[in-house]
Amino acid sequence: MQLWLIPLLPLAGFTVNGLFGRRFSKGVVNAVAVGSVVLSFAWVLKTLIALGVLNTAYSEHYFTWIQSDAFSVGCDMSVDRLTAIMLLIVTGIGSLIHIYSIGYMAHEGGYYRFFAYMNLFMFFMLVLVLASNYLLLFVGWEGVGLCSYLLIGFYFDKKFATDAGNKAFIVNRIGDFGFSLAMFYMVRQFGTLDFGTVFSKAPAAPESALTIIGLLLLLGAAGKSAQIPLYVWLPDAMAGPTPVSALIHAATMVTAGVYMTARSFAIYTHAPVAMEAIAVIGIATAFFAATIGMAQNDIKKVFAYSTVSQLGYMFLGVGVGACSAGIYHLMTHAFFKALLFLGSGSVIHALSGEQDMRQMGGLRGKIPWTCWTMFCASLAISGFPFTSGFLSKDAILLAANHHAPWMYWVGTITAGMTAFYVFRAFFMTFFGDYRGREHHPHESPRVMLVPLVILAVLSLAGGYLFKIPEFLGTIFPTLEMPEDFGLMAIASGAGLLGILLAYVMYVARPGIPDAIASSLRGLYTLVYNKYFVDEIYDAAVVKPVVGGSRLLLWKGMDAGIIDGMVNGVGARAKSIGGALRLLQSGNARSYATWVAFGGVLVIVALGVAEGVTR
Amino acid sequence: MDSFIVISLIKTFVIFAVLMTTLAYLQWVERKVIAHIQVRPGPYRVGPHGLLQPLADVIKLITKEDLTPPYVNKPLYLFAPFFAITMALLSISVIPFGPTIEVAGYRTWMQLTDLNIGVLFILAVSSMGVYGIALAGWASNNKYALLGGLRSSAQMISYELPLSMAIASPLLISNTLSLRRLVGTQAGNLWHWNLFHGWQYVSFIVFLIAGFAETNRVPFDLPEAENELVAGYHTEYSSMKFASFFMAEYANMITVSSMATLLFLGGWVAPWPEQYGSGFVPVVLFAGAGIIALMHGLNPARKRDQYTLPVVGVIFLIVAAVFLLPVVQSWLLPLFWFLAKTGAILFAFIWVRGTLPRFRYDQLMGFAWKFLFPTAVLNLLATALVVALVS
Amino acid sequence: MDVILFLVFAIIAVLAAINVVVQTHPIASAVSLIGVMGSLAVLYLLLGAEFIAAAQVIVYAGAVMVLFVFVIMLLNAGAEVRKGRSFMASLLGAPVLIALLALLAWFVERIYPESVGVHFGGFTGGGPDAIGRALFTTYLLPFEITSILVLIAILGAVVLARKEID
Amino acid sequence: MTQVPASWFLTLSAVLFVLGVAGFIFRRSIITMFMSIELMLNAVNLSFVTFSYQLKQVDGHLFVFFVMVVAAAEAAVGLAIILTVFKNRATLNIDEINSMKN
Repeated sequence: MQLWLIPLLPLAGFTVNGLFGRRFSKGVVNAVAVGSVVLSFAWVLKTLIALGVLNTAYSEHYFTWIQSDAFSVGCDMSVDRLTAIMLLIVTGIGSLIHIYSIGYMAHEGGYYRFFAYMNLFMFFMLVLVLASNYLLLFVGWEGVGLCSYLLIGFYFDKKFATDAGNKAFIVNRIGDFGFSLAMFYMVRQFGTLDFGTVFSKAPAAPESALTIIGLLLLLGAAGKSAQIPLYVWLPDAMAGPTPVSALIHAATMVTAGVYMTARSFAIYTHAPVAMEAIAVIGIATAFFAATIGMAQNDIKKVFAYSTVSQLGYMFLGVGVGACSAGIYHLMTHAFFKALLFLGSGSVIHALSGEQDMRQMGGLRGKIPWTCWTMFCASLAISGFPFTSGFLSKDAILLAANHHAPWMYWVGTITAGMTAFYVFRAFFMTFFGDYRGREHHPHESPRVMLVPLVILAVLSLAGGYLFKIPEFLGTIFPTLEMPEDFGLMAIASGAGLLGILLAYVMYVARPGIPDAIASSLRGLYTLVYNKYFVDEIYDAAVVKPVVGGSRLLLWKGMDAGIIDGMVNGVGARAKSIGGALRLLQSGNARSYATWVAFGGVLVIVALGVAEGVTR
Repeated sequence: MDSFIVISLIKTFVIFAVLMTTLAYLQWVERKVIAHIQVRPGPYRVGPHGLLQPLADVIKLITKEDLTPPYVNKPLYLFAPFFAITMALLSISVIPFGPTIEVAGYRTWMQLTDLNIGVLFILAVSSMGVYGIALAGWASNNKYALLGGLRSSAQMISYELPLSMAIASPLLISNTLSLRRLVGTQAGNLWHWNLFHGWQYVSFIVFLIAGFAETNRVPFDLPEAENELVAGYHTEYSSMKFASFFMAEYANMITVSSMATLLFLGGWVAPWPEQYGSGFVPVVLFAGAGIIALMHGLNPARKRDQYTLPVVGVIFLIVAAVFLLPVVQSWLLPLFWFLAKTGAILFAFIWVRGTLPRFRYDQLMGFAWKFLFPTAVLNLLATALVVALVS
Repeated sequence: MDVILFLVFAIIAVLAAINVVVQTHPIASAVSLIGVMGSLAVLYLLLGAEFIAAAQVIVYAGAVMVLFVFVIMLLNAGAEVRKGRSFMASLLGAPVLIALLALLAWFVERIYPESVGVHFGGFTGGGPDAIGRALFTTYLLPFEITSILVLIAILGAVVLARKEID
Repeated sequence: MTQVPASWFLTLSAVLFVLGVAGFIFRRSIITMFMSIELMLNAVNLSFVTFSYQLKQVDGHLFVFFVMVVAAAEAAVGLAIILTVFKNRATLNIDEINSMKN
């Protein structure tokens, strides 16, 4: 079936563009980069059609990667229904965003570099999704992290961009540390990293081991998917180009944590503590990020916190045992959040780089396509009835209610806040009077609008096209729970209330927000500054680590002991060399004589050895 | 064992004698042909139509003062011409002129010795030939000679590559390095020759061009370009030492021609089988030549021709008659075909000398490296591909 | 017959090799070295190494040594001047050489006391077909690597020997 | 005695090798030193071929072949270096080419 072709096509694109892109025209770079991803998408479609219903996983073995005694890791890839969904999301949305990037990046420098990194990202993401064991998944996991770092720091001449890249990379290290430990523990416990074997052995393993593994995996997932306490990197990651935010930091990479926890479901079902931790972290993140999102003025920051919050929903879904609901939300979120980012990118593009919503307004008439596609996405994310976002969010909330009612209520409040801040952003951008400086906001080119329209359709109707819970019924246990229209009505009512509130505050009575902000100054400052989490982390973690490193590791360990050893060796070598230098007469014939002398010695030694053996 | 040595000695003697005569008369042929190309009679005084001119030349060269100039490096100065002629004659020893013959009950090959690696042997020996020229140029202690020697060594090394590459292609087809078996694989008729059968037109032409350069012949006679270098590497040589270089050049020409015949033109194989009358070709040719000579003798251009032409005509007729004798036909016919083919190529050598100007030195090297060598390599690759696909 | 052949060419080889070392003029050394190589080629034939014998003459005598002669002529290198000295070489040189020769000879005699006899035709596996077969099967990788080495050497020689880069 | 002992070949090889070493140590001209290296290589080749004869295997010939190719490459590069050295220093005496000292 040639599964390897799926990731290798983008890799080929990366290789070609990375090596020769500098000499290519933009058309050729486009053709290579977009073509490779679209071909990959086509190959995914062909493969999935050929594989049919996929009741059982289909896997391919390529070669044994690591072999050590009984432990062996192969380069294996497999496709089951979960993978199939992820493949479609990654390659499908990836293709749309690549097409969009043609228009968005048209006037940027480092054009080929951007597309090369994007293709490399696609490669690693597909490896991550297709991997059939944890180690190969980890390869993709680290690879997407690398690409994320590269693309966040794409404008490497700007300090904040490179800082944001570093932050993302370092925070992710903490999560990856947890992931690595989890893998070590798995090797110790199960003797393998292969999904199938691990999951079949999991029920027999002691619960404590599974809990430890589960919590460590959760740490990894929290890093990659920006959950409390490791979410801080994602808002800063918006320093990258907007298509990157859409592809990596909304639709695909950040959902890798959700995918990984869902994939490890067999472990979590036997580790209820770890599972509860997922749910709690998820709901806490969802609520917490939503509150921050309400007070942000940078359009991309709003959506970044929204992403963190929505990821929290997905974790909540997985944590309460409704994995399929979590994956369902993962997919719909990929549609509407990608659309929101691409739409905001279109706005930014229209305003020549302006990101502050206070400098926008009234753009509805000037960029109508962007406006109305974003409206669709906003409806979807708000859980407006019968949009796809409504379907997936409701599935999660119902499952949460089934698990613990307080989670449902917190989730519902969060849903209301979500609707509020999304529509706040929408109204501030498109309604009211134009407050910006750019005189001629222009609609984006068609190559950017087409992906927007496709995603808008998917945001509204995607939930009906792909009925994920039914589809994943073979993999994850379906939760038996009654359809509760009352709860559904409350949740969507909260959303509608949020929309209404946003309309009143930002369209009907524009004076209200300032009044609220000044009356609740303390709270507003706290939220506006994101609860000072960055500052707290800085004081509590970064400063001590840096200070300790400087004093102990650098001055004491490195300069004192290691350098001392090296310098000492060097000094001894120097003095010995000084003595041996006398042999270096600079006369080649002397050297030749020494070589011949050495040859004689070797022969004598051989003779002695031979005499001994005889 | 003893008979082997005796036969070998006899063969050596015969081949040496014939070869030396041929070398001398090749010079006469060359002068005659060039003269006719330039519309002049050529050697005419010594003997009828200058036929005794080679003899006179030999006497002249032997009796000339053998001068050793001062300040030469004497051992090498003496060694160089000896080495050149030795190497030139050595390569003849493995060239087969015809199939096995039976003389007085002894079966033997018309060849001094056959080597498994005959082709390699000839390449090796011809690659040694460069020393004669290079050392002669150096030992003469003369700047013109030195320049000539330098030029020739560079030229011969350069052209050895396309030569080897061109040789490799027919070897791929014939799948042997023995010259004798090489001919065996081309037996039959015209269409079995490597030239036609293997589509070796390119390598044949490359071989000839590189052969011209290897033998330092026009248009590649830069080492002895007289208007630049006096006489090149043999400026300081006289008498028999000069003659050695001279003979070496002609012997090399014969070697190259024979190699071309063996590699590409099927050696002593007739162009079409004997049952279709190829055996009568020499008879017809010689008889025709004899009749023409007799007819010219009837109304001679000069008075002397009244006697000489009929004599020549009668000799030709006798030769034609000899070709009809069944006893000698078995070995004379292959020999005839071999000599005819070799002679045709030798004629091409002379023809080119009569018509083409000399190259400039940088053109010469550029031609070898930038055109001839890549062409030969491409041809070799194509041949290898075809051979691999067909077999 | 074989013994005579061996002795004749071995003596030629040794004499020529001594001449290589003794002659002060490079070109005399070069010509002597060609002599060594030629006689070694004959000995190779005696040992049944037809292809190697031909390659010895073509590659060594016909190409490598021509290059040497060419360079000597190009530089017009004269007899070497006895200028400068190596203390080490003059002090240790001769004893080391004698020791080396003695040891090597001792080894040969000790390890090959009942040595096999060499006679012409005793080994026939050294033809071009056998070499080619081994070269393109067992030794394919070394062969390809060597070809790359030669390519690098050509480039290196061109870079080193060309005129100043302008 | 119609056969030549193989040890004679090896001894000849040893003698040639030692002569090569002697040339390398005692000669002062770079070119002659270079030729001494070739002499040593030839000596080694002779032992390879002898071993090949003794073991009735063709492998020794292959080694000789590779040695030849390497020697050819070495000669090309080495002579180019000699040319460059001569161009820069106008001498071929190894004892005068010692600027690596100090």
